[in-house]
Amino acid sequence: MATLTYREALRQGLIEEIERDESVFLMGEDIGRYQGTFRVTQGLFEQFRQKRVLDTPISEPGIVGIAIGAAMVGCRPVVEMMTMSFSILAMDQIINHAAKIHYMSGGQFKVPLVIRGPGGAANQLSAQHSHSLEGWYAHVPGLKVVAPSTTEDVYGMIKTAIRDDNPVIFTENPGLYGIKGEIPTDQSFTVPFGKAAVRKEGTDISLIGYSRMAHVCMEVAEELDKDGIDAEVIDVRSLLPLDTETIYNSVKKTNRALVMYEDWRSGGFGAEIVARIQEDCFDYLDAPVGRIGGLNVPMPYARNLELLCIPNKEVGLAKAREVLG
Amino acid sequence: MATLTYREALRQGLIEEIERDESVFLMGEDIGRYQGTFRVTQGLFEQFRQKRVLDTPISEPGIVGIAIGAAMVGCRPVVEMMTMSFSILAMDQIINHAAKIHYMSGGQFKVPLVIRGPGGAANQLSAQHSHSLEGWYAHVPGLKVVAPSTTEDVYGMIKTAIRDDNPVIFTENPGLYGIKGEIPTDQSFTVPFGKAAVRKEGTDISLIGYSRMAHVCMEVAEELDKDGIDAEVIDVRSLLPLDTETIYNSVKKTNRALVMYEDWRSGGFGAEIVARIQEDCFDYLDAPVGRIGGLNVPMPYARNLELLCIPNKEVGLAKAREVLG
Amino acid sequence: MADGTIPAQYHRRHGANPQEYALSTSSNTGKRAAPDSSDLPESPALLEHFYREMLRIRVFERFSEQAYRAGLAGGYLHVYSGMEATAIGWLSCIEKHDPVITAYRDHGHALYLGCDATACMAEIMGRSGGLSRGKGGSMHLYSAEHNFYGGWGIVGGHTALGVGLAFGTKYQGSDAVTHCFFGDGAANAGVLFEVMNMASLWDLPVIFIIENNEFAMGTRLEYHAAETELHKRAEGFGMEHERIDGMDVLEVRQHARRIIDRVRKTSRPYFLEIMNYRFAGHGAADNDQSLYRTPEELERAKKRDPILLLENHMRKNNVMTDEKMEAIQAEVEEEMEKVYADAAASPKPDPEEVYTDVYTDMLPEKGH
Amino acid sequence: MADGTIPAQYHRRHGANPQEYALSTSSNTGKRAAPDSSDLPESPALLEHFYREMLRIRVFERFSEQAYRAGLAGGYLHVYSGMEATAIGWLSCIEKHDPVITAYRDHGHALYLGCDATACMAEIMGRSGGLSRGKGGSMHLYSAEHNFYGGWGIVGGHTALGVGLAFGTKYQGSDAVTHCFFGDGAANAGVLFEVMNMASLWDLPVIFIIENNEFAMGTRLEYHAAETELHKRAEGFGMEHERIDGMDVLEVRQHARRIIDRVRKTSRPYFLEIMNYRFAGHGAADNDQSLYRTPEELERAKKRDPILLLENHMRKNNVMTDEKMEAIQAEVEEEMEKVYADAAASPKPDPEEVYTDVYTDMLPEKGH
Ligand SMILES: Cc1ncc(C[n+]2csc(CCOP(=O)(O)OP(=O)(O)O)c2C)c(N)n1
Ligand SMILES: Cc1ncc(C[n+]2csc(CCOP(=O)(O)OP(=O)(O)O)c2C)c(N)n1
Ligand SMILES: [Mg+2]
Ligand SMILES: [Mg+2]
Repeated sequence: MATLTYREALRQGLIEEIERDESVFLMGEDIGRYQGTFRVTQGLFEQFRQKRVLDTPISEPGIVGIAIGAAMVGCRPVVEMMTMSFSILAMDQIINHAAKIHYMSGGQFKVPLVIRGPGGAANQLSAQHSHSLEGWYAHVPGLKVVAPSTTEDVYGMIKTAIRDDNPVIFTENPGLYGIKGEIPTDQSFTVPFGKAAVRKEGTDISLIGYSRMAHVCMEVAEELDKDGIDAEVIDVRSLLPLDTETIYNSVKKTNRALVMYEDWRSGGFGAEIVARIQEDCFDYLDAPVGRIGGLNVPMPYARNLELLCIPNKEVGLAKAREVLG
Repeated sequence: MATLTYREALRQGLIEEIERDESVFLMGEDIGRYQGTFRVTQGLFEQFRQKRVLDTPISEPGIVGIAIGAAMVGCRPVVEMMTMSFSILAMDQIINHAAKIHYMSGGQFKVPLVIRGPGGAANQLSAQHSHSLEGWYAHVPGLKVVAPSTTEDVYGMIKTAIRDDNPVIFTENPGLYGIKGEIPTDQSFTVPFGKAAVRKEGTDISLIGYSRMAHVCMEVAEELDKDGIDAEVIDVRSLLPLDTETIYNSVKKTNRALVMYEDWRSGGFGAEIVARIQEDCFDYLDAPVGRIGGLNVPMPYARNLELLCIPNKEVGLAKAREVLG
Repeated sequence: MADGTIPAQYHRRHGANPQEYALSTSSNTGKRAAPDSSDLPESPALLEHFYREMLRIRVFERFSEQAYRAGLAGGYLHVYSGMEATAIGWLSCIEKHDPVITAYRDHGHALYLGCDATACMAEIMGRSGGLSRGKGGSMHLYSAEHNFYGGWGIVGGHTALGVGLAFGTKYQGSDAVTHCFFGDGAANAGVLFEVMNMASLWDLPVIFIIENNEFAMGTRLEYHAAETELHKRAEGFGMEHERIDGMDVLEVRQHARRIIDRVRKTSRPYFLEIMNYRFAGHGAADNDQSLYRTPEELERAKKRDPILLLENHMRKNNVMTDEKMEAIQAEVEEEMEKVYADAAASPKPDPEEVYTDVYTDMLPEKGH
Repeated sequence: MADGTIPAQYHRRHGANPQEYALSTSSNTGKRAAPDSSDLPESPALLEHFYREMLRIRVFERFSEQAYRAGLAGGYLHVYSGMEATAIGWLSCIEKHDPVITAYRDHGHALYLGCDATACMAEIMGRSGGLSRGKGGSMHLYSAEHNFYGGWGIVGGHTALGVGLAFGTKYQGSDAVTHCFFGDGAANAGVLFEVMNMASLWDLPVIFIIENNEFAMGTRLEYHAAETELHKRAEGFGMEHERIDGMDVLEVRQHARRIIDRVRKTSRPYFLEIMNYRFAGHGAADNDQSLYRTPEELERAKKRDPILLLENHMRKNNVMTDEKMEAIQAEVEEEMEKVYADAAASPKPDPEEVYTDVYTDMLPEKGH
C-alpha cells in the first residue's frame, strides 16, 4: 500500500497504462509542457514525450473527433477535458459519433476511448465552468460513465476505463484531487465498472451518492451516528452501468433512502436513481426517497452564493432527518 | 375555429408573430428557398423575403451563437433546427451562453430566442437523427422547454415562446406534423407555459405524457376504458417550468400513475416526473409510479427494430395494467 | 428558364453556371510532382473496369431509389448518381490499407471499395444480410474488412474522425494515407477547421476531399459559402490545396496519383476540392428540385455525365465498341436486378439484435 | 537561458523570438483607405488621456491580483497587463453605440469603456456592488449601459455572439460596428470559422480582433497554430485581413480609425490580428511561467511595454515631463487604492439573489 493523493493515484494509473500498452496515449489542452491545469499529468510529458502526451489546440470537438478516429484504428486515446464543462462543445462527437458507431456498424468498429477531467463546481469558477455532466452522459446508450470518489477507485478505475473497448466518461470532482488515501502496490489491481461500494454498513437509512457527494454522505452518516442512527452509505461509483442490486439490497434492508448529487436537482441523475428505487423497492419504503441536488440556478460567482448552491452536510442531514421521520 | 394540421398551425403562429413584431425573424438551414425540410416554413420566404426568413449554411453552433447575439441587442430570432438532433452541435451555445447570460450579467441582458424543430424518432432516420433532447434541456436552469402535442397548443405556444424574453426550446415530434385539429381564429390566443392540460378526466390512474406520447396515453386510456377503467390523461406540455400542481392533484385523486416518454428510458425526463410524484404524493400512491421510456439503445435503422424502441399503446397498456395491479 | 439561362434567384453573387467554376490544377505552393506514367493513356482493360464500375453505381442507385419508392427502404437515402467519376477515379489510386471515410452519400464509395453489393442493398433495406446487419441503413454503410469507415449522418462531423484515422495509422507506424470525403455544405462545419489545423500542425497524412456538387440539400453554393472556391480555406492553415474537375474519371485519376503519392511521401495533409454535380435530388424524399435549379441547368450538367465522357473517350480512341458497351450495361443490369432481389429476400433482423452491439462486452438494460 | 536565447523546447517550427513576428499593415486586397488626419500627431491632452488610461488598467490589475492573493477574489482571474495599448488604442476610435465583446480577459476593455472601476473591482470580489451584482466575477464583466457585452469564459464561444451583435444592429438599421476581441488560442475554435463565413456571406459589420499575445495559457502559438499568421485564416472567406502591432497605442489607433471607418462604410467584416504580449501569467493561479517562457523572453518583451513606449514618445516630443508622469502615476495609484478599499467594503450579495436573474419573469424552483 502507498499513500497518495487522488491526483497522484490517477496519475499513477495513467502511467501504468501508458507503460503497459503502446497504443495508449494522452491528449488534451496544456496537459504536456504546461503539466495540466489541475496537474494530473504533471511530469508525464518529460517522461513519455510528445507521442504519448500530446498538447492540443483549444478545439474540443476536433480533439474528441480525432481521438475517436484514432480509437477506430486501434489506438486507446485518453482525452483530458480541462474541465468537463468544455466537453459540452464536443457533445456531438461524444454522443453521436463515439457512442453510436459500434451499433451503427453492426459491431464492426470499436471506440476504446476515455474522456476524463474535473466535473462539478470548484471554487468560484462561475456559471460557464462548473457543470456536472455525468447525468447527461449516463443517459446515453453506448457510453460508460464512472465517477470515482477515492484514491483507490480512481487508480483502479482509470485502468479499467483505458482497457475498456467502449467510450468511457471518467469524471473527477475538482474537490477530490487533494484528498489522500491508499492504493495497492500490486499493479494488476483494477476496480470493475458496474459495482457500487458500500462505504459504511448500516440499518436505518441508505445514503446514496457518488463522487464528492459520497464523502458528504459519509459526513451525514457520522452526524447521524451521534444521534444513534445507523446509516448505510453507498458510493455508486459507476453510473452506467448502474449497480441497482447493491442499492436495492440496501434499501430493502433500511427501508429509507436519500440520494445526493451535486448536479442541478431537476433532471439530474439522482432522479433516475430515485425513480428506480420507488419502482423496484416500493413495498419496502417507509418514506418517500429523499433527494438532494444542487440548486436549479447557473453557478453564481460570489462565494457565499456559490456555497448555497452546492449540497453539503447540513442540507443532507436535514433531509435525512426528514426521511427518517 | 379553423381546422389545420399541426404543421400549418405552427406556421400560422410563426406568420402572425412575424407580422406582429418587426424584431421577429426566422433562420435555419433550407428554411427559405427550399421551404423547410419538414415544410413548416413553406411559403414564408416568398411572403417575407430573406430579411425575415434567412437560409443559413450548415453551421449549427454558429447559427445559434449569431441568434443569441442578435437577441441580446433586441431581436427575437426563431432558429429552426432541421432536426433537434443537430442542436447537439450547438449545445455549448445553448446551455453555456444563451441560458447563462441573464444570470451572469446580473439581469443586464436578455435572450429572447426560440430554438425549434422536430425532436424524436421519425421513420428509419437511424441512430444519429432520432434524438429526443427535451429532457436534457429541461435540466438546464435559464431555459424554458415546451413540447406541444396538439394543433391548438403548437399554435398558441409558438406565440408564447416568441414573446418570451428567455431562451425557449420548442420541440415538435415529427410524427405530429400531419395530425389535424382546430385552432381559434382569435389572433390574440396564446397558450401559457407552465400549465399542463388534462386531456381526459378520470379516477383510476393518471397517464402522464407529453408531445406524441400524450396521444399514446390517450390511446391507452381508450383501451382501458373498454375494461371499465377510467384513466385520467395529463399532457405535460411544458417541461420547464413544470406544472407539478396539476400532476399531483391528479395522482392524489387516482392514487396510481404511469409516465410515458419517447426518450431513452434511463435518465429521461420521465425519471424526474416519477421522482417528484413519489416525493410529494408518497402517501397517496397505491402502487409504484409506472414508467415507460424508449429502449436504451441507439436508434436502429431496420423498421422492425426501430418499432421495438419507440413506446406504443401496447407497452403502455401492459404497464398501466401492472400499475393497476 | 425557357431561354436556358439561370434565373437570378438561384444565383446570389457570381451568376456562375454549373460546371463553369474556375478550376485550377496548380496547387497554391507551386510545388508539383513531376509528370509520370499517369499522363499516359490507361489500358483498355482498365477503361472497361472504370466503365463497368461507374455503371454499377449508377444502376445500383436506380435500384436503391426503387427500394425507397417501394417502401423497402426508409429514412434518408442519398444517391451518388452523377458523381461516380470522383469516387472511382480517386479510390482506384489508393492502397488497400488506406482508410476511407465519407458522409451519408456513401453507396458509391462502398461499392467501389469492394463491399458486396447485395450486402449494401440489404443494409439499405434494413435486413440482417446488410453490411451492418440492418442497424445502420443507407447513410451508415461500413466495412472494416475494406478499411471503409463509413457512412456518417452528421454533416461535417466525420471529418474529425477522418483526421483521427490518419493520426492513428501514423501513430502505429503505418504509411497509410486517409481519404476523407465530404460535401460542399459540410465545408461550413466548424469542426472541420479545427481538424484542418491539427492535421497541418501534426503533419498528418490525410487528404480532405470536398465533393463540391454545388448544392447542400436545397442551398446553392453561393448561398452558403462566402468564398465559393472552397479549397482556399486551407490557405490559413499552411496546407496545399487546389480545385479539380470531378466528372472525368481519367482526370480525377491523374490528380489522385500525384496527390496521394505526395501525401504518402511527405506526410503532410492536402486539401482538395473536386467539382462534380448531383444528378438526383438531395435525397429520395426531395421531390421538388425546381426549388433550387432549373431543368436546363440539370440538362447542361448531364452533358458532362461521367459515364458519357468515358464512353466518348473510348469511342474516340477506339477502345470499345458500342455493342460492347451495351453488353456491359446489360450485365450490370442483370447483376443489380439479382442484387435487389437477393437483398429483398434477406430476412429482417432478429428482435433480440436490438440490444446487441450497443457495447462490446455487455447488454444495455432491457425493456421500456 | 542564461545567454538570452530561447531554448528549443519552446519553439517548434519557427524559432521566432517574441515581438519578432512578421507584421504587415497592408491588407490582402490592396484596397486601402487614403491617409487622413490619423497620421497627424495626437494632441497632448489625448496623449495624457492614453497615458492615464493605460496606467489605470495596469494599476487596477495589480490590485485585482492582490485581491486574489488576499482571498478576496477566487476562481479564474486573468489580467490585461502588457496588452493595454490594444484595447485602449482600438476602443478610443469606436462609436458610443458600437457593441464590444471579448473573452474572460476583460478588465481592460471594461475599464476603458467607462465602467465604474469600483463596480469592476467589486464584481471581481463577488460583491453586491459589482457590475453584475457579484454573479459573474472577473471573467464575466458586462455593462449594457456601455454596450459592453462581456466577458465570456468559453474560449471562442463568444465570437459567434459578436457576429450576432453585428447581425442584430444591422437588422435594426443601425450603422453600428461590432468589435469582437478574442485570443490567439480562441482562433482555433471551430465556431469562429462558421461565423466568419456567415459574417462575410451576409456582409455583417463586425471586426474580428485577435489579440495575439503569443500564448494560449501555457501553449505557445507555434504549438497550437499550423500557420502562425492567424489573420490568413480569413483568406478562405473572402474577408480583408491583416496583422498589426499592438504595443504602441498610437499605432493601434491609426489602424483602428482606418479599419473601423472602412467597415462602417462597407458593412463588410474585417479580420485583424493584433500582436501584443502578456506580461503576467495566464491567470492569477499560473505560478510557474518557466513552463512556457524564459525570464529573458519576458524581459525582452517588456522593453516594448506600451506604457514605456508612450512615455518615450512623449519625452521625445516634449509633450510631458517626467514630473508630470509621476504625478499622474500617483493619482492613479490613489484612485485604485480607493477603488480597492471601496470594493472590499461592498457587502456580499443577499442570499435570495441566488434565485434572481435566472429568468426575466419567474423564479426557478427553490431548494436542494
Ligand atoms: C449537422 C447537420 N446539420 C444538418 C443536417 C441535414 N443535412 C443532411 S445533408 C445536408 C446537406 C449537406 O450538403 P453537402 O455537404 O454539400 O453534401 P451533399 O448532400 O451535397 O453530398 C443537410 C443540411 C445534418 N445531417 N447534419
Ligand atoms: C472551450 C474552452 N476550452 C478550454 C478553456 C480553458 N482555457 C481558458 S483560457 C485558455 C487559453 C486561451 O488563450 P487565448 O485565446 O490566446 O487567450 P489569452 O488567455 O491569451 O488572452 C484556455 C485553454 C476554456 N475556457 N474554454
Ligand atoms: Mg453538396
Ligand atoms: Mg493568447
